[in-house]
Amino acid sequence: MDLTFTAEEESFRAEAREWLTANVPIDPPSGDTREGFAVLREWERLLFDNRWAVVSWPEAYGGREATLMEWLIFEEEYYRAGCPQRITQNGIFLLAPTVFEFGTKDQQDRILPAMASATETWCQGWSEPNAGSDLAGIKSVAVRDDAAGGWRLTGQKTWTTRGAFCDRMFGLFRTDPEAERHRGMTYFLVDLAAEGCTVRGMGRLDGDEGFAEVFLEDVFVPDGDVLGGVNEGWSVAMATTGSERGLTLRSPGRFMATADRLAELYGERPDPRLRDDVVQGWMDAQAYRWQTFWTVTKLMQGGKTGAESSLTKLFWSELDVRLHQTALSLLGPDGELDGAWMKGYQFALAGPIYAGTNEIQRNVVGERVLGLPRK
Amino acid sequence: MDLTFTAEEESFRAEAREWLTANVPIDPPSGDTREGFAVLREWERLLFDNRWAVVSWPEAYGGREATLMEWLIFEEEYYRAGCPQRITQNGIFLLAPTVFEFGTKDQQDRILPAMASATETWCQGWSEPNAGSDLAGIKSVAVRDDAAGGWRLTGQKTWTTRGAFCDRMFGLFRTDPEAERHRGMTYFLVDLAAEGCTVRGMGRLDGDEGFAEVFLEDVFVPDGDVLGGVNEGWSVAMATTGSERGLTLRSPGRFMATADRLAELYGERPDPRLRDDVVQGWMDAQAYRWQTFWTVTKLMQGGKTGAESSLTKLFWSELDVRLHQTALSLLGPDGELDGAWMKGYQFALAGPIYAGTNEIQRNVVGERVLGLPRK
Amino acid sequence: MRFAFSDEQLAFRDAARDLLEKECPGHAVRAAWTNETGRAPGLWPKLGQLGLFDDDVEPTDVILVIEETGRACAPEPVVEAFATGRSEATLALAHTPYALYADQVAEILVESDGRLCAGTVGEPVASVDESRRLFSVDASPDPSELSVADVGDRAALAAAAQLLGLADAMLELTVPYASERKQFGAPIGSFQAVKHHLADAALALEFARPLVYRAAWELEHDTADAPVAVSLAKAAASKAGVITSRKALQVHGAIGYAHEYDLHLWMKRAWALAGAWGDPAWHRNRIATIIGVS
Amino acid sequence: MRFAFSDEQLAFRDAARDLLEKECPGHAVRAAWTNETGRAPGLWPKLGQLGLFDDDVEPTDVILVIEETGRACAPEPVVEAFATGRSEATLALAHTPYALYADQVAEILVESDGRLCAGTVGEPVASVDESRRLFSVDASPDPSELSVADVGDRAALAAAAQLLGLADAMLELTVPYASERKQFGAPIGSFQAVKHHLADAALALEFARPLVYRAAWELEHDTADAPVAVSLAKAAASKAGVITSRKALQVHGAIGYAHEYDLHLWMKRAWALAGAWGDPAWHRNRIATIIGVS
Repeated sequence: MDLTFTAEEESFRAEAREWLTANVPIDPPSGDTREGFAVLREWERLLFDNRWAVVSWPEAYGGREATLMEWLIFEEEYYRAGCPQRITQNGIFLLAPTVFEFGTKDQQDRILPAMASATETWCQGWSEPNAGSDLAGIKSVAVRDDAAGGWRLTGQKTWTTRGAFCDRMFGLFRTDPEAERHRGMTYFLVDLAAEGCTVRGMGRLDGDEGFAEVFLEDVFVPDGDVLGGVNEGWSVAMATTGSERGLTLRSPGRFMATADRLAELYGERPDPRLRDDVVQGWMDAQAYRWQTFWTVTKLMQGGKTGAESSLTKLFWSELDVRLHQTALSLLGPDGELDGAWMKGYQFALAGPIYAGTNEIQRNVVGERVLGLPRK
Repeated sequence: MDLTFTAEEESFRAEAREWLTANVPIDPPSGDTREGFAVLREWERLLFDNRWAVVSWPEAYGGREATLMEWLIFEEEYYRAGCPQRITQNGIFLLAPTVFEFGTKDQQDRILPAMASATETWCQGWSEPNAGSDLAGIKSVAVRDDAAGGWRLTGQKTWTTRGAFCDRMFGLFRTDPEAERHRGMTYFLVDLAAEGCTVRGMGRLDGDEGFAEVFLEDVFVPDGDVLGGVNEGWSVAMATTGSERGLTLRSPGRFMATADRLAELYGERPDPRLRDDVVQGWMDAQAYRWQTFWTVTKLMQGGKTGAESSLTKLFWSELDVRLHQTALSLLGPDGELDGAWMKGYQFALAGPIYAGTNEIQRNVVGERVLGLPRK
Repeated sequence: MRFAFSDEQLAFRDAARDLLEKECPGHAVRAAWTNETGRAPGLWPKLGQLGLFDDDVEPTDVILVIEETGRACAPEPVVEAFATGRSEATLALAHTPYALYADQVAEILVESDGRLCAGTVGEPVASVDESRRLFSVDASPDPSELSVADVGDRAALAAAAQLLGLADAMLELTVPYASERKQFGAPIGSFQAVKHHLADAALALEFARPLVYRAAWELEHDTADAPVAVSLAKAAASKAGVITSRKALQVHGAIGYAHEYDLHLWMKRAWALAGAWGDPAWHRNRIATIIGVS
Repeated sequence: MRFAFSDEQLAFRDAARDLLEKECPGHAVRAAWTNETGRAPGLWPKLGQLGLFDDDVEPTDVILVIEETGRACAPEPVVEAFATGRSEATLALAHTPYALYADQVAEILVESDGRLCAGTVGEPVASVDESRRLFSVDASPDPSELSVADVGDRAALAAAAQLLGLADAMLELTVPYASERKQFGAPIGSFQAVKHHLADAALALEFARPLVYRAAWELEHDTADAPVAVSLAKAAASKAGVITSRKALQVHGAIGYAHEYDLHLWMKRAWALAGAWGDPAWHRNRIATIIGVS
């Protein structure tokens, strides 16, 4: 056990801190509006040009081949500097791990650099009107078009975050009409500008147009944009949910920064009745940090993380709600004002819902971590 | 709406307060030990002799024909004065309502005065090794003995509170071997001294011998000790669970007294970090008080309470745990000592388990108060 | 002790519910988010005709009607009118410093140095509930005959009643949704975790409701218990409103997040009212002081 | 940053677990409730032979072994020995004023005016955990060379490690019970509410564990972060112990209440250790002071 950072890690942190502090955008907009998205696309481009967009990726695709530990350090510095949300998030954290694992060399070359530089932005097309928590309820279909060398996609995707601004969508479609539930689906990469594809932006409760419905009618997708094997979409996609629930989507740095801002707020508006909550928030962010270092060491030593990622998702999503609730309590009558903490609270409340509801996550912990009977 | 107490109610309260304050036992023992039980039997006798044992019962059976509101007032005064637990509780609160509703005149005359005066003490024989939350899993049987004019009971009851000290037990036994689940059971009144009946006392985690297992082998019960119709035991018993969950088992007075003692403890060992919890406990006890007045007014006006009683049980059982947890936190390093608050905490922790676990109660609220689908 | 409403009081509530269902449906609340006034045009005089502001109505007469305005999420200055006894006034207190609809009313009352004074409208401030048009206000030296303590208690009581209605409405929106929405081949409301979420909301509401009605009676009779009763009511109703918001949103999942779905209108009103007129910490603190836990 | 134990450290833990399974089964813990000493006869020297008190063992070497003594609910002065570095000593501090087994040990160390002094045994006091034979103690004027801060942090760390083991053992008792016990025709562990109860316990434990191991390392290297690290560890482990006790008891139902069933032995030890050596409020307060939230 050695809990000091290595010289490489320290110098990586110093370099990241210096660059991020010098370049952090002042008052960045929300990326969940059309205008904000465009501004943040520029920011992503700047990150990419300086090889900070995807630090853990191969150099060939714009990364620095950083270790997982260095990636965590980058995340700490990113949020510590007050940098904005990553509009490339669903690409680089959800799709990219699947492309690295299942993509052909040609797909990797086409997709990854364009994704990292935000030249092509990606949204996730999984949920459908009748398939939310239960993704096996997906009904959208893809029909073989041998003549054209590809597939014709028809159906509807919904709750597609930033779908109205993104260029492409990854999603699951049924390719075997006989198969049921988790079988017979294929993982497709769809051009949202393709003929037959209609995207309708939808307002979210925080006022941003952050959702979209995507209607597909006979949308052609060439064979080269099938990821992994035909009818193997479910197992291909599961690699991505692992990442989503695990440490890539929401690393500790984000919550450490929120906890620090909460402590600052307490300094400005102290209320002894809320001190315990403020301190407990800071303590929980630390707990998440050290649990992550513990997990990442295991991964770097060749171990695996499986259902334990459900514990991580439960922890950060519920911590985020508590941190924001405490801030709003500190704000008292100013809590209802449409400020940063209220915006953050509304976003935090989505945490226990997206990426697998916390009810499902607790089932997973009960069944797959503890071994309780399914039925 | 008139939230003042009537002159009758006020004078009832004054009389109760005067008598209870003058007669409250000093340092009463736990009734869940053999010696303590004997002492508290004397206390019950004293209550009965002064017509305070069962204030809401008819005068003929030792009561005062008090209204429900007066009964609540009595309970407030009883716990305010610091009077001990009622060892007659399972009789007067759980069995008696069933006897009033389903018993013959002869049964009422035989059972009720002896119960009220603690001449005959009653325990509840429902749970079995495989029937806890799921009472329909009861396996103990009663076989017809026409010649003797009664039934022969065989089986095992368990977790029988104070069973080792009580004289009699009420419980459900299967009388129709063909019927399943809730059908074919009959409500019996069993003499624990009868031949074939063996009672084994068991220690509880709080150190008292408060549990018993009751083994029955061919125990004869005459027809006169069948309560309600043969094979109708389930619906007869459900009247009792209604009472148990509802306001009779744990009225607000008990928790108001605990909240007051907690506030006193705070005065002795103040800790500003725990002030909110202390005050919230007092507030919740008040909430229970007023919710009870609200419900009781409805009942006195001829209304009914049904599944709402599950809300009541959830509220008081979880309030009791919080009150004791707060006290133990205030006590700090003295919390682990074997004192009154620690004893009370251990008892409070049973609240969410007995009389229908709180998981079952939340199901009932979801399904029968809110109307959510069962399956 | 007879803790129940009279038939007349219940009939008054029913009339208000009928009126509000007709005059203040969900789309009227939604329209108030973007229209000029933040209000439901025509509704305020109709509530007046119903008798909401009559001189002789007592708190126990109108408390259920105020609850109905919460159930309907009515975008109107109900709390302020009940607090001041004036249908064309708004109010700002130390713990609630922004005045609702201060750009539209005849009279602004502002707490200043512990006294209630006339005030003038300042700058708009944006609430998360966009129908709540709030303004900073400046106090003049002209004192009002109303006392801060009285209007504060009346405002807290009215907000508590609205919170009951808001919470009830959110439950009534969520239960049918959970009963119809299917996942994994079953209505999500049949899953135990969903049942327990909504049971927790029902629990908070069940034990807040009598406290609010009791506080109305205590205020009406100006009893010594009135301040504690109001604080019990507002703290419990605020908690019920916030818990129900949280559970309703969680059970709805993504659709609860859609701007075009009504839940968030109710939820944001509940958040706002839970914090205004003394949040739970404020009222808990007042109770602590009165009962002597300190 | 390499946050993992060495193979030697894991082997030391395995050896301790084997020893404790043999020498300290449930009935030995139960026997300690009623025997003369409150301890498991013969166990203490065997833990010594294992190397638990060797001069050259560092916190990260023994932290897993201490966790195992918690898992076994070993009725021995492990916390006191680790805190003082002396296998025949006991300890009382301002926040933990009663000394365990003070009737039996060679040396009693007592905090007095912020300094650690020799002490003498006073009256017995009864713990809810009847194997914990506690005594009031009186301080003499003889100062010890040990510092209150050092032994306090070491005691808190050891208690935290034991709490992890206790919580884990309670989960390991509860999961099989919930998987086998049937009600309503299904194992109770298949009901979502039961799964979620135990998931909450697992969650608390998962996030407490790394904090305890990290605190061992920080203490070992005497870093500036050590006090915060210890307080994070003790607060989180105390919470995990208490939550797991509560969930385990609730899932067991009545049988968890039976004195002859082992759960309560573990539960009461967890309650005691959660409150001793600084309860969560004490450690939260220390962190607040150090990080400057005040």
